[in-house]
This record gives sequence, structure tokens and C-alpha cells, in this order.
Amino acid sequence: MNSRWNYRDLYYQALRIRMVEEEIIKIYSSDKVQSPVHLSIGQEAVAVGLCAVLTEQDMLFSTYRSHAFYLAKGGDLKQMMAELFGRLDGCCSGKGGSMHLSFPQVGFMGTSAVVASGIPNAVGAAFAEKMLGRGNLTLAVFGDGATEEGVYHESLNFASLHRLPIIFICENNQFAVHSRQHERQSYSLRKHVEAYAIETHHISQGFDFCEVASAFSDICNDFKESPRPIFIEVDTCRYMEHVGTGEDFYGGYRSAAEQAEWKRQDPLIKDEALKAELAPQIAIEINESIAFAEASPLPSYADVLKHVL
Amino acid sequence: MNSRWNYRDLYYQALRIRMVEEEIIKIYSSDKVQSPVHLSIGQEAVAVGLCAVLTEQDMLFSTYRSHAFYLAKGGDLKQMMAELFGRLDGCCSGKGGSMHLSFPQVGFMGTSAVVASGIPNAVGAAFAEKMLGRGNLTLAVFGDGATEEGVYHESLNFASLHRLPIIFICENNQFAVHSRQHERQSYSLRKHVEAYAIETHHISQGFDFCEVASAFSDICNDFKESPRPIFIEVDTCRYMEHVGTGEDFYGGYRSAAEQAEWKRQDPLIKDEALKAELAPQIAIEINESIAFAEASPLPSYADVLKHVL
Amino acid sequence: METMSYRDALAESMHDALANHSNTVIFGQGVDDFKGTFGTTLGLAEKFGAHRVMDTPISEEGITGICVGAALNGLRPIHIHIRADFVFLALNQILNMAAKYKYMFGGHYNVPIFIRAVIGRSWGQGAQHSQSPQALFSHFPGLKVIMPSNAQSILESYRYLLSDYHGPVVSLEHRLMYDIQFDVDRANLRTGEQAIASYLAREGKDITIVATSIMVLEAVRVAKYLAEYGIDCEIIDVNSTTDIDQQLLLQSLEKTGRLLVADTSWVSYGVAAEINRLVLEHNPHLLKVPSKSLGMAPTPCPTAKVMEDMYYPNLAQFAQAIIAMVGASEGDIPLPNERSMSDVYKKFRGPF
Amino acid sequence: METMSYRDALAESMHDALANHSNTVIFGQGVDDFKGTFGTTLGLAEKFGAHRVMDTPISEEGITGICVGAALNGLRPIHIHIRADFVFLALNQILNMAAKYKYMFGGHYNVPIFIRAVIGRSWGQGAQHSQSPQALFSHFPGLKVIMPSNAQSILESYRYLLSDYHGPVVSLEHRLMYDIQFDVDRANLRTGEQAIASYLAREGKDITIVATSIMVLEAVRVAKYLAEYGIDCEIIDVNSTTDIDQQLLLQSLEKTGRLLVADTSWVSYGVAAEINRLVLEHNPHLLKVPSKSLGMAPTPCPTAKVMEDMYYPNLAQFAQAIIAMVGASEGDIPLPNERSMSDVYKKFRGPF
Ligand SMILES: Cc1ncc(C[n+]2csc(CCOP(=O)(O)OP(=O)(O)O)c2C)c(N)n1
Ligand SMILES: Cc1ncc(C[n+]2csc(CCOP(=O)(O)OP(=O)(O)O)c2C)c(N)n1
Ligand SMILES: [Mg+2]
Ligand SMILES: [Mg+2]
Repeated sequence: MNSRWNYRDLYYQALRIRMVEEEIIKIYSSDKVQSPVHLSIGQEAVAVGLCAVLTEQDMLFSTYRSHAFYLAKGGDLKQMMAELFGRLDGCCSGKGGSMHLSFPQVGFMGTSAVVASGIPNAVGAAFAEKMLGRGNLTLAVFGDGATEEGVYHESLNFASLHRLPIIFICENNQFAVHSRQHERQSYSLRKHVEAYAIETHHISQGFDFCEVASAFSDICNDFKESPRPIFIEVDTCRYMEHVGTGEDFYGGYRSAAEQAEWKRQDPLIKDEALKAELAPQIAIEINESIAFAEASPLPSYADVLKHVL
Repeated sequence: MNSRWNYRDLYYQALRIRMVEEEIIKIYSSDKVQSPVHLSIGQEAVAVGLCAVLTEQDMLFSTYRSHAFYLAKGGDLKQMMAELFGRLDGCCSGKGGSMHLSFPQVGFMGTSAVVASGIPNAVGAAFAEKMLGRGNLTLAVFGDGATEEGVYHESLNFASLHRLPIIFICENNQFAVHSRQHERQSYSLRKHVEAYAIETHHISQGFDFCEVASAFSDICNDFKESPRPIFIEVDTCRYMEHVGTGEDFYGGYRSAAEQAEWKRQDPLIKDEALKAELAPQIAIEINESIAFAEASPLPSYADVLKHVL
Repeated sequence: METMSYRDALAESMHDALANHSNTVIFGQGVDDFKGTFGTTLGLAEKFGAHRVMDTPISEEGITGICVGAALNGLRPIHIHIRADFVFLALNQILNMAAKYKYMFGGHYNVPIFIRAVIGRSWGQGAQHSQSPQALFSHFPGLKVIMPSNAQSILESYRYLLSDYHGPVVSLEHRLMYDIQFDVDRANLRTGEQAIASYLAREGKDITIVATSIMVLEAVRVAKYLAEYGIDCEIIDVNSTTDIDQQLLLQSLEKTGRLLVADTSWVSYGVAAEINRLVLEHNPHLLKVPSKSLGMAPTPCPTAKVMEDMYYPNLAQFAQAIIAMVGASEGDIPLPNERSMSDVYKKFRGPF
Repeated sequence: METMSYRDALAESMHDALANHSNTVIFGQGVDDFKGTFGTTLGLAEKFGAHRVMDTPISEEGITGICVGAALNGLRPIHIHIRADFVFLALNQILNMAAKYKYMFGGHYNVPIFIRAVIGRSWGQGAQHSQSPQALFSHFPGLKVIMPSNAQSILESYRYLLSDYHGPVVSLEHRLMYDIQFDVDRANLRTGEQAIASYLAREGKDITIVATSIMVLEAVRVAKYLAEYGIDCEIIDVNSTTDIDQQLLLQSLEKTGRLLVADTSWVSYGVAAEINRLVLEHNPHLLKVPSKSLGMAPTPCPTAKVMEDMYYPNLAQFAQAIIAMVGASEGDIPLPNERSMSDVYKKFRGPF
């Protein structure tokens, strides 16, 4: 483990995210959360490692698979839970739900449920950042599948052409819903990006938050010397099904064995001692967030009509 | 000059296209052609060289810059002229005009005035060709600017993924309207395409129809051995403005000197003797086509309402 | 009589299209997976081959363009979207290419592509998974748009449009109906253009309800409810929003003098607007009372269930509107007190 | 009174937006070239810098998404399309993102992007360079759509929307008006929301013509023509299709009892449909005669001039419709015999 990062702190972050999502699984059958949930279980270390390096001013745009990045970036747990419960105190007043979390106070700029749609938005934010002469980072986070959309090509081209201060993060879990990457893509991700004269990096240990943070921190230091578009592919593994609360192999498209190698290295599974130590405190926080959510008022029709224009 | 091709025949084709467009320029001020015209003057050798290798069953999809490929592929001149004049005997009954020529009898499958929109159509035709077990070629012809559209990325990916029998032809005249390529593109065209595992070729002598035909013929022979997506960049030079009938340097974005090198090598300019010999016959044909167009009936309101569903 | 779910009617239609036409192909994300597009393409890749039932990259515009090109060269592609909202990425190919290819080239081509897209609330879909773009498509000449409201309609319209019709079609399928069982009368399947015609779903004399998709079912429910209180509703199932039967509409209104349009989308610039135009351009004195329109609230769709329930019209609002229009006093007729349409129809629970 | 062309009003509005707001930027293909978007952005790159007036790659969806993101981070982007048809490539970003970003996230963000798109016939544009998508955009909550019909409207609405309004806007500018000179009354520019309100373009008592964009000018021409024959037309300029003033509409119809809608797009599911809905939902007895609607023929746009002239309504058809509605007999009033609207307005000749 890399000593530049406090293993315990990052472990805590990652465990917190996992426990939050495990709690969501537990309560999902109660229908308290009545919207689709795309879980990040197995992928938490990516969000935690990256966000460890970021400030609250740095801006991050991500996807419907939003919980991990929301929490890692510093979004409020209570407000997230209230959002999932469809309450007025939710971070988006109940209008967003699990697929549309946002917490601008900490630079968590929004998540789109239309694949790849947030990528150009991040490029645009980086354009503004550069034009306004400010120095914060902008991150576009997306999955491997998102690279198949045309707008990805357009976004890479524009970012490179104007040498914008943006970091593209591709969380490669090798699946889009139930389709494997090689069934959908004729290109290798990084070689393709390099054709746009964009520098690429690869973080293969996506299960290891400290490794992710270290690698990303090096990249960011260099980036700050010379702001420019950078692409980082982070390998990771989805443990649960694409959407919903089931395992990711019950459909037969994937074997449990395939995940075993990842799980074997996953600190949240391996380091049972630390888990045992930290879990109780997190459990309390989660319970409080649920209590908060349940106590929060339900929106009214007047609320439905707000925020349109 | 390459002996595999009859220089005189191809010269005739190219000269015919140029003279047709020069005639269009001449009559444009009479308002007989009341629609935008995107001329190919300077680029004729590309169309002529490529189409020399094709059969009438091979399918070609191209753009609003349509005259050269329409004629080279074997589209009827009289019907083209009638189309430009907005007459019922036009190849599209007057509904298409200069930007939307089509002549399915010879595999000229249509032209779109929305940049890059025809590219996936060509890929789809190739898909059908493969699925139906037929062996004709499909060509997607487009400009350098079209490669900036997202759908280009999607089309390349799909064609490669399914190893479709399609040839992508990028006519690189280095301009999109008044913008130079480097102001719009962060990638080099062929390197970018290669990222999709698509084989690329470069034909730099786009002014030389025999060279184009030879190079393309070699590629096609190989293609027939092993049908697969292939990308060919053909360098060429637009002599006239993007749309309309003016020269291409009056706006100041481009100098006449820039074109001089191309013009110096242009057989249609260089070989005055052959031109003098062939021109009279072509002029007669053109005059006949204009007479045909002018004699053709005007469409009625009943015609407006036809062909919707 | 045979009963059949909407889902099974879709599955049968997909199967038959592949079986009856060797040039039919199905494209779509996940069409070959173990969920098979909510069960409507299950087993088809296995039976007809992966080359005819193809999973696609996430490239809506590109795949639509590929379908158009394949159609120009002899195939009959079906392209499936699990949400109509995703079709917005493909609108250039649909509106600028598919809808115009035949016309632009003077009739040289037909473009038999069939786009299936799922609409409708189900489970906290939110703003980007809930839209119902029939008005958008229906504004553009060159397309046919259908909104089947039952299994019989699916069998009829899909058979016709996938066999005997040769232009681009958009079919909007409501997610909440997939699990519903419908009566199917195979002996009397409508054929030809009749297969997509508007029709009387219920006869009545007091009010004409013009409805699309699941709102036809809602209309039937409200009609049954109000019948007990002596209100007799006539219901027209629009069926195809591009082929509204104006005669049927006007005849009905001549009888009832009252018009309520119930649509699955927003009211402004929607089906309600078009229906009102058809009426007012024909006869300005047909209605006894102002028309009314039911649709989504004039906002993007909120995610929270409690807001969703207010966002979509429910049975009580439906009944209330009718009661007010026929001039019955509300005091006399209790309003049904269901909270939510989805509670009524839904057999499934999350995620989609 | 000052006169000013539509083009100059656009150019001034672009200039002022850049001059008054350091966070305004202009994106678009060719905005910095020597033609300067039909002369409306000429010289601005030189004056305000290439970083603020930027030529873009041919990537409509991407650039729109970039505008949205830039707006979320403090800029006020203007995105210009020389043809509204090209905006169809960007509809996902407009409909699924820009129109919903504020709502979806509970009001956290504003998305002040301003999309300028050129509509309208000019010179054999054909099916893919002629569409007028106001109905499409206006169906989706979250957008404002304007269709300025004169230079004064441009000055008013652009000033308001580019300074004091903070949501996404689509402005549809009619190509045939660019060269027309209009009276401009700078002392009385409407401000605030009034800047985009519908207004009475002409008072009259016999018929209400509700018009958009250049059809307002056509309405004024036909009104002048018919005034000589004793027919007194009232004209409402809708101005914003998302903010139609229903009161103004109803008051006018109470007076005239006759409704003719003249729009730049197709009639079905268009502005005419929406206006008819607004009337019929309010009062079923307002009209004395059936309403009429004028718009493009129900087909894609043909290219040939002679077909274009039949495709778009002309002055004779306009007059004929009114004459029929007011019950004058056609024999008494000769029809104007212009062949084509574009012959009247056009100062320019090809290519665009
Ligand atoms: C434009 C669009 N098309 C299709 C979908 C349906 N869909 C939701 S998530 C998803 C897969 C995305 O895969 P990837 O980008 O790898 O992200 P992951 O889910 O693996 O995190 C698809 C196809 C969508 N939401 N948007
Ligand atoms: C989607 C779209 N955006 C913009 C335009 C306007 N436009 C017409 S041609 C053109 C340039 C295309 O350049 P290129 O692809 O290099 O072809 P060339 O004209 O050089 O043959 C542009 C931007 C369009 N027709 N369609
Ligand atoms: Mg993935
Ligand atoms: Mg070019």
C-alpha cells in the first residue's frame, strides 16, 4: 500500500459507500426507494481514489451509477438518502432520485441517465474554466460503453483542439448492461484516444484506492504544471447486476468465477479486521441518514411545478 | 500515366463533368437553377478515377457536392439537368435538386445535405449486402469535415466490428466551408481510422484520374479477395467557393497561389489539345441536356403531394 | 376468447416478422440478452441467428442510419429502444433521412424501418426515462406513428406494418401495459390500413374521450366507474397519431358534444392540440362545453413516487374532469380514490 | 423613426451581448469567417477575440453539450446554426439535458444557453434545409422558443433573454427577413418578460390572424390588401411559441369570432393545433365559422422553385381563406396574383 495516502481514511470512505449501497439493497424490497438503482459495489475504490486528490472546487460530472462518486466527492449522505426516498430534503428535492444526484457545493455537478451525455458538459465546464482564467480541474466520468456514442468522439476532438483542462475518466467494468466490451467496440480505448493527441494513462488496480489515488495524484501534479486534456482508463469490476439489487451473474452472461479474482484483492473484503472496526460507526451514520430521510416531508404539487424555467 | 486505364476515356469523363459545371456557372445568373449548388470543379478526377473501377451494381452514397459522382457513376445527364431546372423529368422529379441527386439504376444511392448523414446509410447498405449474401461493393463518400460528426465514429466502429464490405472514401479538400482542417480536427484522418482496426490508404494525386483508378483498382482487387472495411483518403482541391459559383479565394481565407500547384498538374488544364478535341462533342451533349430540361414539364401540386409515404 | 399479454403480443409479432420475412432483422441494445427487451425478443437470436437479432453498440444515431441504409438495400430492420428518450439521439436520421428519403429522391426508394420505443412511467424513471414523443414524430410528414393500447392492436398493426407497409414507422409501447392480459380475437384481426385506424373502444352518448396508449385503458376504467352513476362515455382509441380518423371523431362529437383528450405526453403542442384543431377547423359549434385535456404536468418528470403520482393524471382527476363537463354535481358522485395509476397496473417492481 | 434591417438588429444584439457581458461567448460553424453568419457576427471575433467568437468543428451535439457545460460553469453561450435542420443532431442535449438540468437537480443550476437557428425558404433549400421546428421545441417544458418577426422584436427579446433570463432559449430566425428594413422605436423597447410577449400587430374587427415569424408580415400584407375591400383583419404576433398570451387571443376572438392561424411549419401538431386547443378549452362558442390554418403542405419540402411556390402558402391563398371566412363572395374581391412569397421579400439570389 502506498504511504502517501492514509489507507485507513480511504478504506473508511470506500467501506462507507459499500455499506450505504448494501443498505439500499436491504431496504429496496420495502419499496421505500422507488426508482432504478445502479450500484457501484466493487467499483468504490475508483471513486474514492480519484476524489481523494480533488478539492471541492474541482468539478465532476458523472452518470446514473452515481452513489459512489457523489459520496466520495463529498456529497451529503443524509440528503442523498432523502433524495432516494423522494423527499423534499433530498439533494435535488426528490426530483432527481438515484440516477440524478448533484451537490454543487462540493463540485458534484450532476449525473445523466442518458449514456455519454455528461461528457460534453464536462468539456464545456472546462472550457469556461479556462476562459474565465480559473484553475480548477474538471472531470468527466463515464463507463466503457459511453465511448460508443458519437458525442464522445466530438468531445475528445474539441477538448484536444482547444487543449482544455479536463480529465476524462473511463471506468472500465467491461460491461454495458449485459454486453461485453469486445462485442461492442472495434477499438482499444486508449489507442483510440491517442489518435486525438490526448495523453492516456491506465490504472489497472481499480480495486485499490491508494493505488488509484497515487497514480491520479501524479497525473494531477503534472496536469497542474501544464493543464491539458488527459484520459485515464481505470479497470474495475461490477459485482452487482447493471441495474437493480441482484448479483451480476444470475443471468448466465457472466460467471461468479470471473469476479473472484477481483474480490480476492478487494480490501473491503480482505481486510476484515479494519472493516469490523469501522463498520459500526458507519452503520450509525447510515441509520441516521435513513431516519433523516424518513422524517423529511414529502413534496407537494407546488413542488412538482417548481424549477422548470 | 498508367496504361491500365484509358487516359482518353477517363479524361473525357472528367472533362464532361467540368464542362457541365462550367455550364451551370454560366446559366446560374439566369436563375434557371434555383437551388444552392456545391461544385466539384477541381475534384472531378476523384469521382472519375473511383467510379471507373465500379460496376453499376456497386452502391455509392455521397453528399450535396453531388454532380461529379452522379455523372461518374453513370447517372443520366439529361435527367440531372432537368432535376436542376426543377422539372418533372428530373432524376428525382424536381424534388431533390442539386443537393439530392440519385440514380438507383446505376447504384447512385442518394446524397444528403446534412453533413455525414449518408455515412451510416452506406454502412447499413453494406450490412444488407453481406447478410443477403451478395457481393457488391458499397462506398461512402464524404468530405474531411464530415469526420467531425459523432455518427462517423459510430459508423466506423460498427463497420469494423462486423467486418462489413464497405469502402469509406474521404475526399480531403482540406476545407469545410471556410474552415481549414487543422482548425477543426485534433486527429490525423488515417491514424484515427486505424484505431478502429480499419485498414487505410492514401491517394495523394487526386487530380490524376488514372492514378486514382489504378490505386483504387488494386485496393478493390484485394478487397474482393477479402471483403472488409477499408478507408481511403484522397487529397484533392476545390477550385470554387464552398457553395455557389464564385472562385474560392475572393473571401480572403485562401489564396489563389494555394491552388496554383494543383492547377499546374490538372490534366483538364494541362492537356489543352485533348480538351480542344473532346470539348465540342461534350458541348453538344450539354446543350441537348439543357434543351431536354427546358422542354420538360413543370411539376404540379399533385406532384408536390406524391411520394410522402 | 383467447387472452394474451401485451408482452406476448409483441413477442409473437417479433417472432412472426422474422419467420415470415427472411429480410427482417432486429437491432437493439440487449435484444439478444437473457432479458430480451422486457421479454419481447427472448429466444429469437437463438432461433433465427445472431446475424438477424443483433445486440448493438450504444450508438443510436449510427444504428438508425444503418437501419435506413439496410432498408434501402433490401432489408426490413426493426430497431428497438428500451426508452423513447434515447431516440432523441437518433432524430437526425429519423427526421432528416428516414422520413424524407422517399420524397427527396422522387419516390425512388422505400425505407421500411420499424422503430419500437418504450414510453411510460413505471418505477421512478425521472426526467430522462419517461418521455412520450408522439407529437414530435407526428409533426413530420413521412412517418407513421402508432401507440397500440392492447394486445389485439399490436397483433394487427405490427403484422400490417412489418409486412405490407414500406415506410418508416415509430411504435410507442407503454411499459405499464406489458404485463396486462387482453382479450384477443384472432378471427377478426383488422388488416391493411384498417389495422392502424382509430376506432371506437366504447360507445356512449354523454362525452367523447379521445385517448392514446394506456390512457385508453384509463378511459375504459373511468367509463365503467361513471356508468354506475349514469354517465355514458364514448371512447376513441386514436391508435395512430399520424392517421387520426377525423370522421369518427366528428361523428362522435356530433352525438356527445363534449370532448376530453387523454394523452400520455404533455398537453401543449401534443395530441390534445391536434385533436382540438381537427374539431375547430371543421365545426365551431360542435361542443356544448369547453374541451378538456389530460396529460403530464407541464414540467419535466420528477423522480419521487409521490410527485410522479401528481405528475400523471389519475383516475380521480379523470372522473372529476368528466363530471364537471357533463354538468353532474360532484357532490352526487364520489371520486375514486386511487393514488396512482402505476399501483393499479403494476405487476412488477423495480428497477425498470 | 429609425429603420433597421433584421440582420442589423441581430448583429447589434450579438455585439451588445458580448460587450455587456464578459461571460458571453458565441459558438458556431463559420461565426468568425468573412460571411459572419449571414452578416450577423461580422467583425466580432476581431473585436472581442477568437476565444469569445469561435468557429467550431461540425459537431452539433457535442458543441451543444459543451455550451450546456459552459453555462453550468458561468458562461452565457450563444450557439448559432445556419439551418434549424442541423439542430436535429443536437436534440438529445437540448431536450434531455438543457431543458431538464435545472429541474432534474431541484433548481441547483441555471442553463443560460441561447440557440439561434435559421428557418425558412430562400433558394431551393429542399427537404433538409427548410424545416421550422418551433412545435417540436415548444412541446418540451424547460425551453423558451421565440420567433421574432421584425427588428424591434429582435432588439427587445435578445436584450432580455441574453441579459436577464437564465434558462435555455431557442430563437428561430427567418432567412427571408434578414434584408428587410423595419421601423425601430428605441425609446419604447419592451423589457423584461414583456419583451417576448405576444402582441397585437394590427387591430381589426372581422377576423383574428394569429401568426408566427414571417407569416406576421404576410398577415400585414394581406390585411392591407383586404382593407381596401372593407375587410378588417386583426393580427396577433405570437412572438414566443412557448409563451402565447391566451388572454390576448381570447379577447381578440371575442371581438372577431374568426380564427386563422398562419405558421411557418406544418399544420398538424403545430402552432395552429396549439392555438385551436387554447381556444376550444376556453370557450366552445367563440367562433362564428370554422377556424383555418395556413402552413407548409403536408410533405417534406420539394426543391424545385415551382413546387416550393405551391408548398408554401402565398398571398392569394391567404386572402382567399380570409374572404371565405368573412363570408364575402370571392367574385367581388380579386385575389392578389403574386406567384411566390420569396419573390416579394427576396433581395438576394442564391446560393443560400
Ligand atoms: C443514450 C442511451 N442509450 C442507452 C441507454 C441504456 N443504458 C443505460 S446504462 C447502459 C450501459 C452503459 O455502459 P457503460 O457506459 O459501460 O457504463 P456502466 O453502466 O458499465 O457503468 C445503457 C446501454 C441509456 N441510458 N442511454
Ligand atoms: C449537420 C450539418 N452541419 C452543418 C452543415 C453546413 N455545411 C454544409 S457543407 C459543410 C462543410 C462540409 O465539409 P466537408 O465534409 O469537408 O465537405 P466539402 O464541402 O469540403 O466537400 C457544412 C459545415 C450541414 N450541411 N450539416
Ligand atoms: Mg461499463
Ligand atoms: Mg472538405
